[in-house]
Formats: sequence, structure tokens, C-alpha cells
Amino acid sequence: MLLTVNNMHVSYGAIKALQGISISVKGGDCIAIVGGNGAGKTTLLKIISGLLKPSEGSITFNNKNIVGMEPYNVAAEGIAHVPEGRRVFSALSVLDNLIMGSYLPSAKKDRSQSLEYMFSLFPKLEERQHQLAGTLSGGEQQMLAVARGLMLKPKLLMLDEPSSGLAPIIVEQMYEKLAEVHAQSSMTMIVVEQNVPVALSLADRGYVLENGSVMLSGNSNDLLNNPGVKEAYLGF
Amino acid sequence: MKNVKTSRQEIKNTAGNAMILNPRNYLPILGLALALLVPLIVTNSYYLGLINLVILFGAAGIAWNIVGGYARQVSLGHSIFFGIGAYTTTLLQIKFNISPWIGMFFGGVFAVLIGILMGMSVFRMKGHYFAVFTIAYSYVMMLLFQKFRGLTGGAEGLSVPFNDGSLAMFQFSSKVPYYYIFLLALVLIILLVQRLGKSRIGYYWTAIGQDEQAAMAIGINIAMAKHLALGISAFLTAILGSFYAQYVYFIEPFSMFSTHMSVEIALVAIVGGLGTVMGPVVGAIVVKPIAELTNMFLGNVLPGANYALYGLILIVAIIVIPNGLIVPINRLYQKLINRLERSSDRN
Amino acid sequence: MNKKLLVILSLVLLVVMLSLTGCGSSDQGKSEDKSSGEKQQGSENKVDEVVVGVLYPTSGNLARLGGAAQDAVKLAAEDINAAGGIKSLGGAKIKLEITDPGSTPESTKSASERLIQTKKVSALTGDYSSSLSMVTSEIAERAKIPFVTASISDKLSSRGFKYFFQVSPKGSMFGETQVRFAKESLVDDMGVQPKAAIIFEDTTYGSSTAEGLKKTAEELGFDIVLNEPYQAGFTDATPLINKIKGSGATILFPVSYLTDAILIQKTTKLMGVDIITVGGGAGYLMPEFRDALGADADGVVSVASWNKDVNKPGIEDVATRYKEKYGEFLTEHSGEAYAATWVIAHGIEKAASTDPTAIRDAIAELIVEDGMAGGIMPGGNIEFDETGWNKNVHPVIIQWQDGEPKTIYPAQDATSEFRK
Amino acid sequence: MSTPILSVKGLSKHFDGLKAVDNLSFDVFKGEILGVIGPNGSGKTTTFNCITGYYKSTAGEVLFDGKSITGRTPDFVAQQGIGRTFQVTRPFGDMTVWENVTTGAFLRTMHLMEAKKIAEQEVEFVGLADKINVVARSLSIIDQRRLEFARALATKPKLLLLDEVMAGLNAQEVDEALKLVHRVSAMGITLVVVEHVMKVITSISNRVLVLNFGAKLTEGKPADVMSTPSVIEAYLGKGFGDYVANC
Amino acid sequence: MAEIVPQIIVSGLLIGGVYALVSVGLSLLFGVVDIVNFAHGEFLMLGMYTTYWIWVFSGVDPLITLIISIPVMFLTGALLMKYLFKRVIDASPLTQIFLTVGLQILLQNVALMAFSANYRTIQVVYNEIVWNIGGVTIQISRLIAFFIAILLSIILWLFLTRTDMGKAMKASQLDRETAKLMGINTDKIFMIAAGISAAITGAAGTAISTFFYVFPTVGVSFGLMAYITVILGGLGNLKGAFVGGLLIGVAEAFGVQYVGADSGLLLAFIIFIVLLTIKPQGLFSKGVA
Repeated sequence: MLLTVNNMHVSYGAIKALQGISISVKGGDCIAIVGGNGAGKTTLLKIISGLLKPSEGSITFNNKNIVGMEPYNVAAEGIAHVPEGRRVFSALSVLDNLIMGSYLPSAKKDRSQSLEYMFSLFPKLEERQHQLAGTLSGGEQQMLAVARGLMLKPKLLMLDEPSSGLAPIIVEQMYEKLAEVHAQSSMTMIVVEQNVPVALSLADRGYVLENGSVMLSGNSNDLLNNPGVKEAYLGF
Repeated sequence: MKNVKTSRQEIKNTAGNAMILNPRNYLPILGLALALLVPLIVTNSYYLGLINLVILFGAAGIAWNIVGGYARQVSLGHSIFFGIGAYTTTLLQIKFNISPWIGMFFGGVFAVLIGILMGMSVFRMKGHYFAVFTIAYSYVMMLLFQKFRGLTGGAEGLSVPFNDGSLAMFQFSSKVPYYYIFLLALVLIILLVQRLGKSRIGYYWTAIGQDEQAAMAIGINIAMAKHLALGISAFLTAILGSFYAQYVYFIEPFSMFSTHMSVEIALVAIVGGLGTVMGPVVGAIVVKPIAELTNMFLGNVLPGANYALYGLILIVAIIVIPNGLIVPINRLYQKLINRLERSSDRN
Repeated sequence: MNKKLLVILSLVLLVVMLSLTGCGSSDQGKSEDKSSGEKQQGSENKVDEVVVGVLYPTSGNLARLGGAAQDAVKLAAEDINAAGGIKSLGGAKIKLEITDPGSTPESTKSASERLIQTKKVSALTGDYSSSLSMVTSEIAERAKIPFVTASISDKLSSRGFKYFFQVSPKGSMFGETQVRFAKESLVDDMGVQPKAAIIFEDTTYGSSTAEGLKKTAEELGFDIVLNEPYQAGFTDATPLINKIKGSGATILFPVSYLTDAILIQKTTKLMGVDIITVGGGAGYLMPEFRDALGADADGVVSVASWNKDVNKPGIEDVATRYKEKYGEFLTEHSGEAYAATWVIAHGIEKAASTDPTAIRDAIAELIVEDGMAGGIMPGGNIEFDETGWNKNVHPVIIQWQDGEPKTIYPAQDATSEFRK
Repeated sequence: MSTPILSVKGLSKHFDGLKAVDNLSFDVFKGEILGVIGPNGSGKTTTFNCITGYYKSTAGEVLFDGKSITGRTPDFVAQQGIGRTFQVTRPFGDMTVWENVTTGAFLRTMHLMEAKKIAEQEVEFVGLADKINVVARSLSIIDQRRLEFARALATKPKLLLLDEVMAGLNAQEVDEALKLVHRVSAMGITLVVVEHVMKVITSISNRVLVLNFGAKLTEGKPADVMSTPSVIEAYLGKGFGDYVANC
Repeated sequence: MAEIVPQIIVSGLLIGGVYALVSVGLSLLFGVVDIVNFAHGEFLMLGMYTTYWIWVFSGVDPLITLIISIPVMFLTGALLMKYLFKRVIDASPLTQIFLTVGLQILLQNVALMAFSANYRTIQVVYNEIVWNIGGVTIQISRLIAFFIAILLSIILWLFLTRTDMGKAMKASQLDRETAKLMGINTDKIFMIAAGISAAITGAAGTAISTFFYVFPTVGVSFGLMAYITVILGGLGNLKGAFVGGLLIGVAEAFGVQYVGADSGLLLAFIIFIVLLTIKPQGLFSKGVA
């Protein structure tokens, strides 16, 4: 296993955000984590990347315990977390945003290659590389956020709601790119989504979270056909 | 903290427990009674003088707290109101022989006018902007008071006319009358703020201090509420400023309108506890004597050692008790009340 | 809290307060009497020490000169004690209680009261800053403790205080002396009516000096083309010098503290403004003035309330020993502080008592003649008029000569010649 | 369902060239529950913010009870009788539940005791009675939503705008919340409900308004709207459309 | 009187350059770490004392002391960040203000204890030289200070825009959490930012030490100017701080000339209040939320 999260608990004050979640990801896997607002998806990613400290539980990445590590050290271990809401550095140029993705020495040495790859993957970004990131459209910003995450050359890429706020056509493009990256580099990915069908169409496996626990897990097709999932998230 | 207490108390009151026998009622009265006896115990007028300053700054801290603690607008310009009060009263006394008892209300009104003027520009700002802006205002005030010397006496300052032992002119050679006047002012301000705290505007101030967006959604006119807060705070601060002038005998723009003065007023509220009624009193009890003690024991050792220690204590205090001293004190007070209540219940 | 109850209680409090204030002053009077009575009994012409409170600011903006003055007081106390202490009290030693009044009226009030109430001082000296002396004198007057100061504001002695004594010249006299000197030594040679510029720092010291300047300049027929206060402690004198230059003034009377004085002096020179400067005290005669200007300091003229080479017996000895002990020359405020301490000592000697009121009465009658220790103020003997001011004192004019401030005017005090 | 209580006419809101709301017009009728759906970023919350005065609209007009409230401040709008909740809850953190709601009740009364009484009722109404003296900061998200609901109700609104109040609730909690919404509606308060969860919208709305790219895609009865192809396309995505087709 | 306008502008600009550098230092710390340091003027004071003492003991030109004073001040700033500012990064502005006010009192008085209240001056030859260009007098030492201010501002600008670390600083300012996710050690970045803030402010002190004096409270007036300037330019906006500094310098010079010698600051402050009342977010803020 590349990543094992075991019995994770976390609370914000009196609120229990996660109540004993366990997931595991094999190298080369792509998994989807789906569920409604407040189900704990984002919290889970934040815990993995070190932005939040759990009250209980363990995380093993690449045979190393990463619980309690600072986020920048987790990033150096090879986990890239593309946060929810794009969060591009709005007052930096597109290029500088990508450069920030390759800030770590391990990524910096391959910076020009990575840049080339990003520009081939997202030609729009090359066109706009000198523009301030804040002036990009929502879709372009999301592309930039993903590209910036890829610039880290991570072993594990975690995407938080990459479809949020995007027109369907853009979501589709985005997921096509993700599928392409996954296929080309067999990069391990975790995709957190509210847009259940799209996420499950990309992922091999999925976890359904509700109220901070895993309600269901299994391979994507099984989940898509699960009547409970259908009712709760697909509206039928 | 305060809020939990009041609501719990309200429940008790509706249960018909509002008796003098309730420790919630008799403890403050006991405290006040003790306070009345202080001049009999503290006969050294230096120490009584120190206590007087504690009371005065405690009251000023409460007045500051209306803006800084409830509505959470970090004012570092309260020396303006303090100074306006001090100057108006003293000038009226010097030029027209108007008693400070009357003059201070003029001072209060002027301060409110200045407050409204300030409010027009500062209430669009938050946090650091607001703080620095109020500092700039106090500098402008200081410079204006220095510049228009014909009216204000300029940098030379003003001496409060010495008038031995006259209640009508607010002058006493003993510290005792000052003590009772200041104490009365403090009690009245506590009562007022407590009352405000339980009124619509008090709820509105606290709400604004917590979340302006949400406050607007329930129909709170932010600008109006803030102006009211600044106005009341300015008025009270000006009254206390005129007390201060009468008490210190001499005022000059450089110290009256200084940021140092604003910081001292705000500091008692912060050390004591933001947005609480009694916090500033606790803060003043701690802050003022520390400044005196460091000066008393280190003032003659090495120049600067006293203030260096004061600064250090300040830093440590802010880091160790960021929420103010009132929190642990309140906890103890609650414990005391609970214990007393339990013992009376048993009876 | 039960509101009604508290309201009633505060009304009770109000009544109590009013009744107490009614008899407050008489109460206080009684206790005062008692304590002074005890003191007198205790003194009995033989005591070990007399406590003198010393208030010089050693922190904040006033620390520089406050510290130096405090040193001078210490030296004076040593001298007094070395000379056998207070002989009328059986050789009682002067014990200094030193405290830092800070730089605000409030801190000065606290410090003054602390000394009076907790240290049982017989007399007070200090402050040097007129603003702070305004406060200490109020406290001292109420507590009936004599306060001897070297602060210069005219206001100080204008309040009819009984316990206040001012050894130094009054602020308004400085300006007068500056202008008279200019008239006699400089202007009369110029042959034209001078255009004068007066600029003064916006402080008590600055404005009271400037008043005298303006009055005398007008009297002596100067054409005042500029008369303005400026903000003390500026970072750049160029705008101000520009203004002076633009005014067409030929003689400049700046009343400035050190940093401004240096910048004005330097900037005037650098900008090539051709103007005669007669400085207004304080900043112009500190060691740092010379250190900063180097050779350019030489020739600079300024008014001073005191100087270390004023024509008075014993002054050289004091100045030399001060310099040996504290490493810098004795400046005007420090010299006056030294004299003020001796005034207190002579007063106690004369009163033969540690009782403040007795000392006050003695100082009011005191004459410190030339030759008596501490009689080092310019002018005649040190003696106080009914307002408490040393009526014989006057300011002097100094000139920097070979790195030292030399007294050059008026003739009776001068020890050096004016170098043009 | 006769007279419109709220009329939005040609409303536009642009941020630095981005058209968050684009020439949007719709009516809300007295007593109805209007559901508003649309993908993330389709302008639902921005519309709310324009109506309630948090944003100054770039163009257009908003009429409430026949009176223009265009460009008025949020507090004015609230005083007129429009209550709202926030997508991300905004309780007054250091105040208790009771105090939070009392603050709201003060909009309609000057007296503390009366305000507290109103507040107590509303707190009970939303089912927070057992937590009435709890400091709002320490409530769970769901209880914070209830609190906001109660606080808005305490202002006695004629129209209540609910911004994703069901988000993050489990099935049972959603049912409870739906009951609550129905009870509010039964009290005669007009409701506009923004939701993400389709099921919620279909089960409570009298009518549904669908937004896409800041403009109205369609409006109508829930069942009709749900079967409109363009809605399926825009809201659920083409992929999902395909998926549905394949089923 | 119009012929002195160029002189007023030049004088104002020269001192404004120093205000600008001090303000840029303050703005940097605020921009990156979100702390308003009320002890900022004391960095200037410490820088001046460092320069003074090196000059006393070695006799080298004060400008050369920058080689030592910059690292010393950098370290001071970085350590303050690590042990003090870091504790209040997420606290309310109120807490931050009072912590740094405490620091200000502490630093001033420690300086008083260590160095006494004496005014110290440094003697350099070029302090005595002036240029007269078309009736405008320029004091060389002030011109040098101005150029140091410009030079350091340019170096800082290049650092922030051209180096990875500079960009990382900006990134941390914009979004601390996301910066961490990129592997940027924001704690370290904050220490460096505080270090640079202290170092360039100290360097401003060095620059003015050739024509100004050192004493324990020398930083107060410069600090005050910096707060005003930084707010004027928009908190955290370096360009705004720089232009604001120049503007305040010029406004002050005009105030002295045309309003009254005691009204330079008054004019500057009133301009400040009026401008900010019109544009509360500062002159150079962009409309970006």
C-alpha cells in the first residue's frame, strides 16, 4: 500500500468531523471519495496533507508514518494536495504559480521538463503564462491548480472538488486531462467530489462518506449501481 | 463568559430566587461595602492616590470596552476623548470660572461630536486600519492643541486653578473625596454598561463584534450601532478625562493626546478581559500598580530598568493570558457563588 | 446583580461621599498637623539624616539631561555631607531619595506623591522640565513640602505658591538676554536695521523664551520677519531653513533642543544661508552639540541659564570634580541642580529642623552669598522674592571657544571675550 | 399564489468582467416555496447577496412587497422583512444560542424580556431547546444551521432565503429539516430555498428556478424541470446524462 | 515664493526616501505575516546603534557597517519572529498591537540601560558637502541615504519578484495554507520576512546615521511615519508604502513652508485622513477581494 489511513478521528471543538475513517490506496490506484457537504471529505485530505492534526489515528505513506508532520514536509514526502476552491496565488503570474509548484528541490531540478509537460497538457496555460492567475477564468484556474500540484512531481496527487464551480463541459475536459495523466504516468490519485458520477467514472474504486464515517466502499461501477448511492446523490 | 452567566441567572430569577440572600446579589454589595471602607484602611495618601488612579482607569477601560470590547473596534485614539474632556473642563474653569461639575458635560458633548466626525471615516475600516487611523487622529488632535496656543494654552499646558477643598469646584487637598467621587463614577458606569449590555443595543454591539455580515442580516444598522458605541464611549471617557485633569492638576497636549495614554486606557481592558463589564477593573488593579511598583523598585537602579521590566511584563501577560485575567477570576467567582448557594440551599 | 438595590446603594454612597467631603479637608488638616508635630518632636536639633526627594527624569525623552542633573544632585549631596552635613542638626547627613518621574504629568504626580508620602521627605528638588515642575509644585504646595527647582517657565512662579522656589532665571529673560546681546555686540556694528527670525520649539521652554524674544526685539527696534513655533524633534531642518531663507532674515534666534539645534546649525551652514545665529539655550550647550558639529561648533553663541565658568567663586572646583566623576562637563541644568540642592541644605541648616514648613520659612528668608558653598548662580546672591523666584539671577551668553562653552556676556559674569 | 412578494427584474452582477449574475428576472409569490438550483458557481448565492443588499448589483431592480429595495443596505432589507441564512454558517460565536436568537428578535421589539421570550420559542421551534445556553461556537455544524434558522425566524420575516441549509445532513436529519421548512411555510412565510441536493428541492418546492452561468435556464414545477434535457445537461453534466441514458 | 518649490520637493523626497524604506520594511512584515509591528521604529534605532558602535570601535565608514549591521538586524528580526511574533500570528489585531507595544517599551528601555540617553553622532566627511543645482541645495549625506533607500528597495523588489524564495514569500502572503501544500516552509519564510524587515529598516537607520543622531527613542517618530505611510499605501502593498513614504516626506516639507513650521506633520496627517476617508483601502490597493 502506498497510503494507509487507519481509524482516523478528528474534532473541531465539540464537532466530530471524522469518526474512525480507514482507507487504503495502492500505488497506481485512482480512488474517489464522495459524499455530501460536511461528510468529512475535505477534512480527510487536510489530515493526510498535514493541514489538520487528528485527535486519533495513523497515516502511513510509503511505509513512513506522516501523522503530525508539517504540510511542507508531507509535500516533500511526495504528496500533492490540490485544495478545494482552486486557491491559485491570484497576484502571482501563471508561470510563477507553476514555479511555486516546483519549489521543493526534488521538483526544482526537473522544473523545465515539468513546465513543458504542463504546457503540453494545458496549452491555455502556456498562452497565459505571464498573466496574473487571478485574472484567469474559473476553469483555467482549476487547470492551473492541478498543473501546479503536478509540478511537485508527487507520488500521490490529491484533488479536492476539481469540478466545483465549473461548467459541465469544463468538468469533462478536466477529467479527461486527469485520466490522461493517470494513464500516462500511472500516478496515484485521490479525487474528492460531490459530483459523484464524474468522480466514479474516473476512479477505480470509491469510498462514500457520511457524517465522518465510511458508509460504503467498493469499485466504481458497483457504487454507481448501488441503489442507496443513486438515491442519495444522483437524485433518483 | 459573561453571557453564559447572565442567561443562567435569568433562569434563576424567573424561578423566584432574586433575594438579597442570593450570593449573586449580596456578593457585589458586600464588595461595594468593602470598597467604601477603603479610605479608612488605606490612610497613606500616596497609596490612596494610586487606588484612585486604578479606579479612574478602570472606569475609562470600561468606557473603552464599549467600542473595543463589545463592538471590537480597536481604538487607539481614546486619548482624544480623555483629552477633550480634560481640556474643555479646565478651559471653562480658567476662562469662565465654570465649575468642573458643569464643564465636564460640555466636554462630554464635544467628545461625542469629535467621535461622530471620526466615526464617519473610521467605521469603514477594520482591525489594523482602524487602529492606525485612530492614532493618526490623536496626533492631529495633539498637533492642533499645540498649534492653537491662544485657545488651548499650547504646549505649555494648563494648570487647574488651585482651590483648597472646594466641592463646588472639584478641588480637595485630601485624596478621600476624590476616592468617593471616582468610586461613584465607577459604580455608575458599571451599572450603565451592565444595563446597556442587557439592552438591545448591547446585544447589537456584541453581535457586530462577532460577525458584521450576520449582524446585518438580522437588520442591525452597523454604522448607527457603532456610532452609538463610540458616542457613549467618548462621552464617558471625556467625563473621566475631566476628572483626570482635576486630579492631576496639570494637562498638556503632548501627554493628554498621546498614543501612550490611549494604550494605557485600552490596556486595562485587554489585560482584564475584552467585552466584559468587570474586566477593565481587574485590569486596572493589575496594570496600574505594576507600573508604579516597577518604578518604585527599579526607578533608581538603572535608568530604563523600570520601563524595560514593564514592557517585559506586558509581553508575557499578553502571551500567557490572551483572554484576560477576568476569565480565571470569573471562574473562581462562579465557584464561590456555587458554594455559597449550595450552603444556603442546605439551610 | 439586582439593579434596584445597587441604585439605592450608590445613592447611599453619594450621601456618604458628600458628608465625607464636607469634613474631608478638616480631617486632612488634623492629620497633617499631627504628623508634622511628631516630626518636630523627633528632630530635637539632633538627627542622623534629612531626607531630600530628587525627581529627575531618567527615562523617556527627557532622560538625557535629567540623568545629568541627577548626577549633579548626587555630587552636591556628597559635598554637603563631606563638609560636615547639617551642623545645626548635629551633623545630620543629607539622604537623597531619588525617583524617576517619567515624562508625563501623571507619572510625575505619582512619583512626587510617592516621595512625599512614603519617604517622608523634608524637601524636594528636581524635574528640570517645566511641565513636570508644574505638577510637582502643585503636589508639594498641597502637601506643604518645599520644592526647589531649576525649571525656567514664567508660569511656575506666577501662581502665588508658598512652597515653591525657583533658582533659575525665568524663561522670558532668556529671549531678552539673547536680543540684548545681539543688539549690543552684533547689530550695532552692522549699521542697518536687522531683520530677525524667531523660531522656537513648540514646548513650554520654547514658547516662554520666544515671548521674551519677541517683546525685546520689538522694543529694540528689530524688524521681526518670521516668528514661528516648529515641531520639536524634526528629522530634516531643510524646510525650516528654506523658510528662514525666504524670509530674508539677517539674524536668527532659534530656541531649540539638541537634535534640532544641531540640524538647524548644520543645515544653515550647508545651505549657505548667510545669517547670524544667537541660540536659545538647552541644545546649544550640551557636549553632544560640540561632538556633532566638531570645529563648526566654535564661535556659536547661545543664551544659557548657567555656565561652568561663570564668574563665581568655587564654581571651577565643582565643575572639575563633576567632570572627573561623570566624564562630561557640567551643563547648565546640572549646575543649577547642584545649586538648588545646596539651597535646600542651607535652608535646613538655617531652620535647624527637618520640618518641611520650617525649612520652607528658612529658604524664603535665605541669602546664599558669593563664597558660600553652592552659591554659583549668575548674578548676585541667591535670594527669593515673595513668588519664590531667585530675584538676582539672570541668564548669560556663552560662546563655544576651542570646544568649550565660555561665558561672554554680561560683563560681570564673563570670563572670556566674545570672538567675532 | 397570486401577487409576487419579491420581483427580481433584469438583475446583473459582474465581478471584474466575470458575469456572476446575468440579466436575471424571476418572481416569488406570497406563500410559496421556491427552490433554486444550479451548478456551483451558477450565481445562486450571488443572487441572494444582491437581493439582501450584500452586493451592489451592476444592473437591475429588486422589488419587495411592491417597494424597490434595489441598492439598499442589508439591515434595511432585513427590516423590510427578508430574512436569510448563510451557506457557511455565521453564528455570533461567543454568544449563547439564546443570545444569538434574542439579538434577532430585537428587530421587532425593544424589550429584553419580550425578545428573550420570542427567542425561546424560536429556539424550541427549531429543536435546540436543550442547547439554549450553549455558546454558539461549540455547536455542531448542523446545530449552527438550526441556530441561524431560528435567528432569522426571530426577526419575523415575511420572506426567508435559505442558502443550502440541508447541506451535510444525513437522510434522517434532512427529513427533520424538511418538516421544519414545511412548518415555517405553514406559518405563512414565503421561502426561497437554494439547494444542491436534488431530492430536497423536488420534495419541498412548489416551483423550481434553475440557474446556469448566472442566467435563468428554466423555471417551473419540479417534475417538469427535472425532465428538461437542458437541465439534466447543465446540472448533472453530460457524462451523467449519458449514464442515465445507458441505464 | 515659487522659486523655492523645487527645493521643497527635493528636500521632501530625500527624507521621504528614508520614510519609504522604513515603511517598506513594515509593509513587508505586515504583508507576508499579517502583523503590524509597533516596535518597528525600534529596528531603526537598533540599526543605528549597531552602526554607531562599529564606527566607534573600528572607525570605518558607516556605510561599510552595513556588511555587519544587515546580518545582525536580520538575525534580530528572525529571532523575534521565531520566539515572539509567531505566537500571535493568528491572534486578533489587538493582541498583536499590545504585544508589539510591549516590545517597543522593552527595546527602548533596554537601549537606554545599555547605551544611556546620550545623543550619539557619527562624523563623516561627506556630511559637510552640499551640491547646489540650479538653486536647489542637496546635502550629499541625505542623497546617499536616499540612494541607499532606493537601492535596497530595488534589491528587495528583485528578490521578491525574481527569486523562488521571494515568490514563495508572496505565495505565503497570498495563501499560507496552499503555500505549505507546495512544500514551502512558511515558518522559515516568515522568519526570513521578519529578518528582511528588520534588516532593511536597520539599514535605513545606518543610512541616516551620517546626518542624524542615535538615542533610545529615535525610532518613535520614524515608526509613526511608517504606520501612517503603510496604511496610506495600503497595508502590505510595498509599492504603495514606497510611494506613500515619498508623499509624506513632500507633504511634510510643504506643510512647514506654507502652513506653519509646526504644521508639517499636521498637514501630512490631515492629507492622510482625507485620502483614506475617500479611499479606505489605501491609495494603491487593487479591487481584488
